[in-house]
Amino acid sequence: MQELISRAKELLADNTVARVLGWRAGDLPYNPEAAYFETPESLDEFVYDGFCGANLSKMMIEASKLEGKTLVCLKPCDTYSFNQLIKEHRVDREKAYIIGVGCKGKLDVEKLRKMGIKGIQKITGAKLTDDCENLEIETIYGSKTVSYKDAMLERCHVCKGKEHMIYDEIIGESKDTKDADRFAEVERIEAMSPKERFEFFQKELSKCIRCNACRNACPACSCRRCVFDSTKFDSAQKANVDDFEEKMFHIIRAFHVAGRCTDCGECSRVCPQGIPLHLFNRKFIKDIDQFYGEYQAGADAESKGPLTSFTFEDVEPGIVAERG
Amino acid sequence: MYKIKKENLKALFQMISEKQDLILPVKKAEQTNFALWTEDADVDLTTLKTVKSGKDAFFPQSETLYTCVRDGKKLSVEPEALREHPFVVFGMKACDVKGVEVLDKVFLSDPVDTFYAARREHGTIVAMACHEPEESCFCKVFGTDAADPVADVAVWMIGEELFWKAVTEKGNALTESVKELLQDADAADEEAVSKEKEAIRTIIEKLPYTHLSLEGWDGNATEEKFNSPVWNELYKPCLACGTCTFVCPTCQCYDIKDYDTGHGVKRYRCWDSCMYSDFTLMAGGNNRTTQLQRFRQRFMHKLVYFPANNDGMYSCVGCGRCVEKCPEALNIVKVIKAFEKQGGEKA
Amino acid sequence: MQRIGVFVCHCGTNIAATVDVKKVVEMAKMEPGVVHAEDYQYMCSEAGQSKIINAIKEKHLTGVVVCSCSPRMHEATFRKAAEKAGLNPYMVEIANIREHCSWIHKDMEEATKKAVILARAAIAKVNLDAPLQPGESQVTKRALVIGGGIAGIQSALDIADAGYEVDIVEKLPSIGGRMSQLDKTFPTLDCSACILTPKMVEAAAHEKINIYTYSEVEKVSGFVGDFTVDIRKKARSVDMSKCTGCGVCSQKCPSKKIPNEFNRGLNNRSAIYIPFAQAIPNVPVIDRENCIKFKTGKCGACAKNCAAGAIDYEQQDEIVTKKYGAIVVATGFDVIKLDQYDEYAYSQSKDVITSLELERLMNAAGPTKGHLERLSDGKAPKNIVFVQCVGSRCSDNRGKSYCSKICCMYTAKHAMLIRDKYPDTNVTVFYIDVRTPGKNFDEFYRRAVEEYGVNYIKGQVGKVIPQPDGTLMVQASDLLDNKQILMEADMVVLAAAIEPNKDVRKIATMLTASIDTNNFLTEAHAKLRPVESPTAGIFLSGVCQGPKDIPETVAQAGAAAVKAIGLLAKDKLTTNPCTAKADPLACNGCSQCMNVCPYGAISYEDVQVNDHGVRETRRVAVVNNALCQGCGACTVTCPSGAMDLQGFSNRQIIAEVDAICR
Amino acid sequence: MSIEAKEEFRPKIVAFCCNWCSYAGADLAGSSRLVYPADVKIIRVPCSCRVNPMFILRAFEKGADGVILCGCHPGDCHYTTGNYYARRRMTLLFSMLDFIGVENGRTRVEWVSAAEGVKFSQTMNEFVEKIHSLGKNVRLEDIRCRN
Repeated sequence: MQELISRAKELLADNTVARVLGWRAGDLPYNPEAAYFETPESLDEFVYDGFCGANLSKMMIEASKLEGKTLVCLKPCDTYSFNQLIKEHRVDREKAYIIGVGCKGKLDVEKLRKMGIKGIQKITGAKLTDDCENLEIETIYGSKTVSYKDAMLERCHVCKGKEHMIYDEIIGESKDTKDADRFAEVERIEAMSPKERFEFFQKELSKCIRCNACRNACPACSCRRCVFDSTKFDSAQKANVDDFEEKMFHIIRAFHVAGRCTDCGECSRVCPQGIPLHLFNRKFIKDIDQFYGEYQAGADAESKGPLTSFTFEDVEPGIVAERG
Repeated sequence: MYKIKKENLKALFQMISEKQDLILPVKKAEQTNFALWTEDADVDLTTLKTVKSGKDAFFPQSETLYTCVRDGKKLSVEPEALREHPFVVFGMKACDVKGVEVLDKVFLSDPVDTFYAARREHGTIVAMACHEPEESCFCKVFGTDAADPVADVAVWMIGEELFWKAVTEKGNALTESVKELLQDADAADEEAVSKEKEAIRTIIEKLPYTHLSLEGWDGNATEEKFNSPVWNELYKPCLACGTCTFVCPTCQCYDIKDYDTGHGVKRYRCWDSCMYSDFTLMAGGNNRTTQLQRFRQRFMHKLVYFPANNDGMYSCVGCGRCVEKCPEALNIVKVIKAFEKQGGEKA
Repeated sequence: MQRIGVFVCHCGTNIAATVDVKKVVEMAKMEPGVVHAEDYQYMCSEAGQSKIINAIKEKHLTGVVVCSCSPRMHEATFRKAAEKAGLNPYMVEIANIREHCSWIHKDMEEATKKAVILARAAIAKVNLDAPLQPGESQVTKRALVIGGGIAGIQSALDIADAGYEVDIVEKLPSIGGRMSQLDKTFPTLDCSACILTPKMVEAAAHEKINIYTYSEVEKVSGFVGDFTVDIRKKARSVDMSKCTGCGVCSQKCPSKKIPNEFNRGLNNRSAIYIPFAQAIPNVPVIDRENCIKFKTGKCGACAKNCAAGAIDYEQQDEIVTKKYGAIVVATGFDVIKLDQYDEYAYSQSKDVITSLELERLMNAAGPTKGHLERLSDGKAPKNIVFVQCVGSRCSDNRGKSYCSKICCMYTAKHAMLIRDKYPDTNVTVFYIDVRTPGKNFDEFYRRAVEEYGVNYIKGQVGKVIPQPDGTLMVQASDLLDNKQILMEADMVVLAAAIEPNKDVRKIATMLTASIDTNNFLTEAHAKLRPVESPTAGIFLSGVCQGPKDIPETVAQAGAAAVKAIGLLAKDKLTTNPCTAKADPLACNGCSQCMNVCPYGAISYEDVQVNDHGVRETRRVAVVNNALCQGCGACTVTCPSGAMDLQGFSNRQIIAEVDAICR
Repeated sequence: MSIEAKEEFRPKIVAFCCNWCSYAGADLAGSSRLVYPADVKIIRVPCSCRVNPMFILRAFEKGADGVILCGCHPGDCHYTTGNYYARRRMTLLFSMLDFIGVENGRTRVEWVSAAEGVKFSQTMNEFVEKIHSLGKNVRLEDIRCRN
């Protein structure tokens, strides 16, 4: 982190960049927030640790409109989103100075809460310079040691790898934290009967409060005006009127990002109701891989997406019924 | 005071729900929210904070106001019936109850919101003391005592028993209706409850936000706070999602919309969020066009405008849900602290 | 709110017999926006149209719904009527209660219910209609004819005679097509070459006609009035401007064992060759696959012997890109492959031949110089059996379901010619039915039976068995006498089914012209627009549209030409106003729509916007209305719904869905 | 409306037909008097690629029991490539609907040319039969006042 701060100060000082987009230390051990730093002094509040899960690429849409370059800290998986945004002309590569920051997996405080940990006062072991094997947590109700892995966000268990897809320089070490099959959960659901699947999603989606956090956090959902906020499709934004409508919102959202979603996992991370929204995106990704060949959105900034291209021999929609 | 063994709670819930609807924290797909009790509901009284507060019981996320039915070229209007069936909300915390007090200020003052008033009239609140308060809690800042909730009935969950104290007339009536399941509490029980209260208060003193200062936040601070440059940076990570407003026990803004049923229209209202770009959008445009303005609106409303109109009452109760749920780790505490810090720097 | 008039057509009894039109009127009156509804016997009639016109004027209608036949039939009619009354023609919607309702449902109550719903959907759509203004596009005054057979030649000549430039693209080295392979033509027995050659010469000599032989259409873009076509001129390896057509090269060519396609492979040709004597252009082509020079680098005999120095081994394929206003497809036909019909021993015996091969055997310029002889031993056949409907009118999937139409007549011709020239030859024809509709056709067939003694047997041939002595044993059934026949023959002639040229699918795809399951091009209307493709600016000439004989082909070629001329005569076309349109305030500038646009109609511009007080420069999509054809691919690709299709807007389609589902 | 005999299930079926092939195919089915159930209601769209997944979901939301999309055969699209995009979109959408437990028989894509009146009618007969076998689509619950 210190290296990152010093480098940022240098770049600010020599006017290479006009501002730094990173994280500011929070007032609890686990709640840093995304922030801009415009002076070297302000960087004293800069923090980068296991709780800096937010994907900052989407903020570069606004930052691209500002005067001068913005130094942005992107984790390996964030760089996929950035590439995809370049492809869609939503960010300006020339306005970004990308520091690829190291990542050893990002943490989910909800996971700690699920373990019954509450009254958190201090957490050690979450710095990038730590070995990130265990977390020591002090709480009002006593101390606990938790395996780092057990507190990781879902997305880190299916890590896309420690390589940055786009960057100007890299600071800090990364670790491939993958220890699960990306499609295992999708496959588990596919194996259920239609009735079980319906019930599973009904149960999950009935929790949805239409806060739109999933959409607003999603780097692929970069629409200036979402269809669900406009009258273009006569679609509701603020409340679901019937249970199909709440499904419709999530299906359409996943459909609109199909072939563009990099599987960054922000949707599931931000959902206040813990709905595994990434399952929708993964399902599309799995189908795309299977039907049209493996495709990773954001691996580059040029290729045509799977839904804006085709081959003469594509499978017919009937495959869905045939597959059973 | 009465008591009941934890193992008999199911029988208690059963008995309540025979005559009334019973709404209480139920775990579904790993999340706990207030929901209607059913035989097979996974009741969860240990999770301190339900994701959404219990305000839905009185002010649902969406509700029909009236229905227009079209028959040929004739239209008829059928107003939605007001709540008449009694119900019990079980397991609200002191802060949530305080939240209802805030809502009362809005919906029960003139002009009275009849839908809300009917629910308030027919609803009985059983509030539960907070056994183990958490780091995001700051109810004490707003004068709430989490150890001794003020509602129709107050309950404490200690060990294998639940202690029950009726506070109001409604509370007495409810107590009467389930009395056969309740045992009288003795002096030792009273002692246990006092100890529990003490323990809760001790923990609360240790919580990081308990001593948050609200100095400078009152109904007279409009100009100073509104024009502060602090907002310029503060709002930036805000996603403009509605999480904070939808989990908040006091947010009361709603939108009114029409749903085309194919044979007419249902006019319904649903929660709105001041974080949304079309909040208060009118035919002539929007008076808040930037996220900065919308973000500022939320906190100014909670800490300045509301107290200005309601004898100094804040419309934040310190439940800490926004602290836990904001996807970008922004919240009202950070706002208050940012102003405090800026003030300190100035001085 | 619109003021909508609903007009329900009885279509005589076509609709009114199954749909209670009064009820539809009554129900329509209940719908929002409807201020007028009435029914009439024939809405498309003059009187019906004036009802619409009067109602628009009197009731100040802003939208019209006509419940009638398919919009493909009368949408244009009713739009014109609306226009006459001063209403924007795009404020008219059709509820198809005939093809999609009264004609397919029997129960009156059910059909009426459905008609009401269809009307309701159309009313819902009109409620959201907006007036549209068509634009204009230029017409390139030149036609392209694909295929240089009699159909293509005739179309080209007719268009050229009207004063427009025409290009013919023929993939073979010479124009002439199937007709040039025929010997005589029914029912007049004219010599095919004698009547075709003058046409070929006329086409070649016509100052308005430009012929690209040994060339293929490679790419087509654009739309009616303004097609851009890439034509691949395959390397002929002979300089057309130098060649005198003397033919010495072919004589000197050492590679002479190549099956002669023109003679259906019944004899051989050299690697450098002119396909037939009357070929146009009379210039040889080197078949590079079989040329020793191209295969080994050695030889060069043709170049050495060419006095004109016309041989050019270095010649390359050339792509010519030209613009056309209209395209006539005249790709013709071939006979089917017979590998599915092994029972006729076609692959086992040289003496089992197809009728087209017989044409070549009987032609004086053919492999036997016109002597009818067995290909196995050169002897004159004494007993010839004709088998009809080989692969035609098939109910299984071995052959074609349709009647090839020409076989009955050419078989009668063949039988007659053989009996005429070789009276001691016995000719037997096995048929399922003899179909002879056409001027002088039945008379012709009867002459074959009555005057020439051709033995017609109604029945099917089950099997042809080659015998050790070289003869053929024919097993057949006689359906009229109800008996099995075993018959000795020394030649069997199969009337193989005809099918569209195998390249037509590729061409249809390039033209976006629709095609049926048999690969025949689809006409815009089976009866009323038989020579037009549903794709504007594409016209159909000859067998590519369906089986037909020479006079029919020539007639259709002329008709296609007239349609093309009608198009070329216009200076400008009005364009379809149902084009895509981007809302600059909702557009993300993400380029996804551009990626799926088949016409390159979408580009991006940086524009200044005022988005509810936020002023900024944004990259937004802009649609070129002249290029956009209104498919709507972009509208679905656009996640924000910024891109919408005028006339078929998102909200309109949703309104229709709602109206149907409610 | 009280003591009526239990009504026979009449499914609501929306058929999106492209203007150039399938709508014409449906016209041909009509002019050839090829009967199919009146439950099918056709919406004309310029091309199968005009059909937004939202239209299909909307139909289900409003109570449709089945939705079928008909377009030109691949390779025959009037606009060259529209049905190829539609094919990918619908494959993914149908797969997703199946994933969330909507029976996969309720959605279908069929390529019907202008000459295939018989196929159009057959397809509609088959589809209606299929929907009959699946029964009524899950009635959508009004969740506005769920709590």
